Amino acid sequence: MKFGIVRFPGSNCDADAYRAVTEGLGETAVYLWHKSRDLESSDVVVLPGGFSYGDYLRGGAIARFSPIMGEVVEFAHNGGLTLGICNGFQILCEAGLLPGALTRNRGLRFRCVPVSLRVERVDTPFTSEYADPDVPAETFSGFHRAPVVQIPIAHGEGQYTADAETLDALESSGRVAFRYVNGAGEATDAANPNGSANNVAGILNEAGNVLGMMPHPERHSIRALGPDDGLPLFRSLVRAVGTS
Amino acid sequence: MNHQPQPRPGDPEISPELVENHGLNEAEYASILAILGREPTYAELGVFSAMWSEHCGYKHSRPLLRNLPTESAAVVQGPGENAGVVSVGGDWCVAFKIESHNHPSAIEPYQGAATGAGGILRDVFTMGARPVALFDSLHFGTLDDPRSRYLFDGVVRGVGDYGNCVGVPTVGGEAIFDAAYEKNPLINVMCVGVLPVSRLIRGEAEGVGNAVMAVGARTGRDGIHGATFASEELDEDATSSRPQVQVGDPFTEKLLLEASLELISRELLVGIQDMGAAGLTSSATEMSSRSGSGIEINVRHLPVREENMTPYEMLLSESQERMLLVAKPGCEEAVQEVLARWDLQAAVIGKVTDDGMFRVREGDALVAEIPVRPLVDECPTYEPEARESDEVEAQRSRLDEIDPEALLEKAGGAARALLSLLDDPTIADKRWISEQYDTTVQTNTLAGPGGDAAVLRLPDRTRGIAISTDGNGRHTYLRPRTGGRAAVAEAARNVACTGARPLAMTNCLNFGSPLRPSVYFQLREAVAGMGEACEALGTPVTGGNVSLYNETGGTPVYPTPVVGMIGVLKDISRRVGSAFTDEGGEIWLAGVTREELGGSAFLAVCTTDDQGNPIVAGEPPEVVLEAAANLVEFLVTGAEAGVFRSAHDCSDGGLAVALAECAIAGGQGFDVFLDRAPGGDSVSGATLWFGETHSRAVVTAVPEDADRVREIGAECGIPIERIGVVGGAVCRIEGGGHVAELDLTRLSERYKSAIPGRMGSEPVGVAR
Amino acid sequence: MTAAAPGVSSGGGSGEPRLPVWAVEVRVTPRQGILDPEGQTIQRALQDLGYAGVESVRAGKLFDLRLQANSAAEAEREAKRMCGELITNPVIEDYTLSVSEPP
Amino acid sequence: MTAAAPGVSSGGGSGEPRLPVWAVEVRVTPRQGILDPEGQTIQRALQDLGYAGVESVRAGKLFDLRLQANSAAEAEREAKRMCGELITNPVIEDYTLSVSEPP
Ligand SMILES: Nc1ncnc2c1ncn2[C@@H]1O[C@H](COP(=O)(O)OP(=O)(O)O)[C@@H](O)[C@H]1O
Ligand SMILES: [Mg+2]
Repeated sequence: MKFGIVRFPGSNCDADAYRAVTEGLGETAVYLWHKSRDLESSDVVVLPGGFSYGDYLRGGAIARFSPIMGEVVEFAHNGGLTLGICNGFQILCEAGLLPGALTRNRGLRFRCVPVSLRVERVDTPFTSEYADPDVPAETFSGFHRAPVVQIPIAHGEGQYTADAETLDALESSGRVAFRYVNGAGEATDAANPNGSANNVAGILNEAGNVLGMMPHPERHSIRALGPDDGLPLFRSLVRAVGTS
Repeated sequence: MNHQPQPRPGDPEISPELVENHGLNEAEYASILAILGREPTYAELGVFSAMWSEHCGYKHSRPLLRNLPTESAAVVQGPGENAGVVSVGGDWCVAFKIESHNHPSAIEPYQGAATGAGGILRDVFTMGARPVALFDSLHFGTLDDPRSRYLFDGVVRGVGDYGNCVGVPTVGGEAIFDAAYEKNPLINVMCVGVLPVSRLIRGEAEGVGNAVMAVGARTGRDGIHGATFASEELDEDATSSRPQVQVGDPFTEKLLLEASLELISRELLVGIQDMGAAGLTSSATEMSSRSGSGIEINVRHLPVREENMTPYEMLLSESQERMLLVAKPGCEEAVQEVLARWDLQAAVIGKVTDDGMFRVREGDALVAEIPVRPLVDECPTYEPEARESDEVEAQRSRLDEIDPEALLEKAGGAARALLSLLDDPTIADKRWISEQYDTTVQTNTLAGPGGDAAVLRLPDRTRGIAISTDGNGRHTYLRPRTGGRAAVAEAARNVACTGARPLAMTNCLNFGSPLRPSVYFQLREAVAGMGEACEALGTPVTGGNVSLYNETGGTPVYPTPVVGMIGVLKDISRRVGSAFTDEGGEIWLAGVTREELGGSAFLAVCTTDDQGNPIVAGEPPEVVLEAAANLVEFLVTGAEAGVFRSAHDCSDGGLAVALAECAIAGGQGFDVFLDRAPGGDSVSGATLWFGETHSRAVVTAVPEDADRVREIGAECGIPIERIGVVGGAVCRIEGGGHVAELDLTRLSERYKSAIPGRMGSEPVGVAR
Repeated sequence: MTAAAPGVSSGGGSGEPRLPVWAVEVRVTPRQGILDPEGQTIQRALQDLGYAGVESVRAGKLFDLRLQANSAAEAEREAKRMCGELITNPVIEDYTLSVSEPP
Repeated sequence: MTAAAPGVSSGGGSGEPRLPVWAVEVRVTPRQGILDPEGQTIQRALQDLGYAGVESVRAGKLFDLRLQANSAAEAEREAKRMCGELITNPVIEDYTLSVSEPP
């Protein structure tokens, strides 16, 4: 099982994703250089956080033109499991693999805080391990969802924005994967750290094989450093690859 | 070809006025004539001016700094390099340094702070270390002042955006708000990096004929004479004479960082240095001075951003994100390849020579030829008159007639005073700042901002380092020697609170004009005090930065030595935090409390004199060096033994504030009785609650460990007493004839809303 | 904030006299000689995308204001004061502005 | 990157024919319906400073390009392609542009 972690010149969570996979999960990871056109037969492709090309214009605006992205787009179109975290989410939107855009945080400030997320779906390749066998899953719009997890955010441009039609489509097809919530699991305005529409923290593409999320599961994937609520996401991917 | 540099067409004539405008006095100019044996060219004058500025030449501080201890078994690289390096065990070393960007930030807070962070990052990665942490020590005017809010807002965004983009977590710092810094804020940034000892590289230019290369951003006209500017006092409205503001480009910095580390690990370089203050001039001459070589460059080969730049401008530009490197013979191409991989360009601009000369050509024309040694190492130094100001002496004795209890009454009683202190932005929660910083990128952060010191995991995954920056301008103002000692002692005990053993330190000396006898006195005394504490605590100084002329309109800032301390944690699983977490845990106070209310936050925040000004008076708490060392030993021993469940030192606001901070951090109330505190029965109530006597800490332990706590105290020579228990939703303090019973939520609310409440919920625009 | 009806202040219900509304466009650019990393990266990216004819890119900011004022001249004066006080940072930025009747 | 002399391509030393250079100003604004927290913040701040007549502020971006092209029309076509491809994100932004001879 091999995770390919794309390195853009300004990626800075690439090493964190690498460690989450190798140290936290005990699986194999390779770095994929942005100028390369080879995914090195990775089972999962991760677009990590950072500032891919400085991102002075817009997060991800330039990254989507890099050579590796051609391969990533094709991989994703062919059903390959693709995870974009933070800047990776921005890139996925810019590249058209996910709908909408990420704009400046409502408060206009960079924010680095742990946030509570509701896992809206536990029947996806990215979230199956969040299903708690002992707790009967609630249902929400017909989809199973899991309780609240703690995962940090660290971004200045994470306000998920899309037109009403797109949002409706995302909601009605259950493609919101994570939502910002308060401790009680409610998606309130106060629990929304950046002003995202519908408290959206992460979304899936139509086929369900591409996930973009602003929070950083890779930062909460190593026991020795504290909470490890991000690890089930990576474990889910291992399971998904193993059973496919 | 000419054998002597000739004036370049268009150069101004060298006149006494021009010399003076370059910040050089007559005697200094005479030395230049003697060194050159002729009149300097305009470019040469610029070079001397920059290298002999206070910032580069340490004119007024070098003689004082000589007395600081700089050696220990752990020190791998002491002062004189881009950054200090210490061994932290195993194969691993830590490179670290602090630097000021005070004047640029006073003009343009966002870019000033951003480029400050950029500069210190380069100092660390040019040692071969990967930067793992930034710290920012900030001093501003009070937040009632709109300009101070604007500066504070801009600086925090600047540090944040830069560090966040480069991917280095900012894990701690300080933020002090005091009218003394209103016109002249202090922005000090510290960077810490980690390297395997085999990667260590220095800023050297060795090997005749080796290529000298300029890498990174192109050179523009920005920051010309920045070093000289940093060595003058801030002029209220001399906008025109200010150097062009430098704009940071963190993306290019990130490329430089990765490329440099790759070049170093592939062993392609002889030496590497940041083009920081005094740009190309200082990097080229310092590198060759360290190696006893010479260096020759041709400015025609320097990549520039603007047209028609003169050699003078190219030599003195402080454009950011540039580095100078010396390649190993035959490695130029490999160097170019690595840089190309990172989309960076490098230009060979010259070569190493062996004649001890800094030689600059523009095409065929020789524009400068200066012997390196005297230029770099023989900057004239001064030890001007030092005399304490009468005003300070008067302030010190002012408290003699005042009864502390009367002051406490005037402050509205103990509970009121405690709430006021928690609401003081200097003491209050700093989350408004630290949440704008990425604190967890690189996944090493075990303890970010909020505790006594930040703790990071080292690559071996068992060891850690703890970092803290500290200083107390108010104490230093009242008694500079004590303030110097205190900065070191406080930083060391903050590090020790986590269980880490303090190892070495860097420092930034932020003072007014040394030409003022009262300021030079402060500088001399503070440095001496720092040195004494370093000796006593076994924490040598591996480098630092001196920022003088921090004054406006003839009023200097408080003398503010800032210490950045590094400690080593043998086993990260034994790390101790400051929060009260265990309900039922017993609270102990370590260290004696003395009647020392002078210079306290209590006086400054809770009391006013007849004119309505905060009282900054009295003798600040003495730093008993033996007690300081013993407390460190106590904290480290208790942590390593796994006995302490929490540890937090007493500093600003004294014991009452320390207790409240532990409670707020842990979400647990407490019940304490202070009269039992060591020395508690012989001090006033006000002092018992709010005095800032050094070498004290609040620790907690489970009741079963009570005997162990006593034993460790006895072993380490630290008087300790059990003063209460953790638990509940109420914070109850009784002692010295006063009682306060406050809801934890109320305390917490005060503490957390102080800064956001003053800053508003939205960014402050560009207001001035 | 809903924009006022073109050319007319939204006023209060209070029957105050309504001032005409002006559209002010403020164009902010980095000062000469000031590094412009955003412009530079865009230029490089455009060249990489094959737009060889791009000689330079400067990145700036744009503000569209709607201002009540008695005259275009007054709107311009006010807007200039706002620029000096808040909207631009004269240490590193230059600006130009133009006043027109709102579309 | 040194800027070309106004109006003339920097060309190569290769004696290629020089194309005229055009100044293109691109004005990018948030699309209707997209939140503009920066504009709102500035508006509130201006009102706090006593500028009561500020009815609305929209914050956008401005890009000044220098483009080599055979004609103004060609420069405009090229610039539009650049905007569509890179400079703007149509999900959240609108733009207008104007071409002129460089000053
Ligand atoms: N400017 C800042 N940036 C980041 N963290 C800060 C800043 N100021 C304070 N902090 C953090 O807040 C906490 C409290 O700071 P301080 O009151 O100076 O602590 P202490 O008195 O123990 O030195 C520390 O963890 C410190 O790192
Ligand atoms: Mg402390």
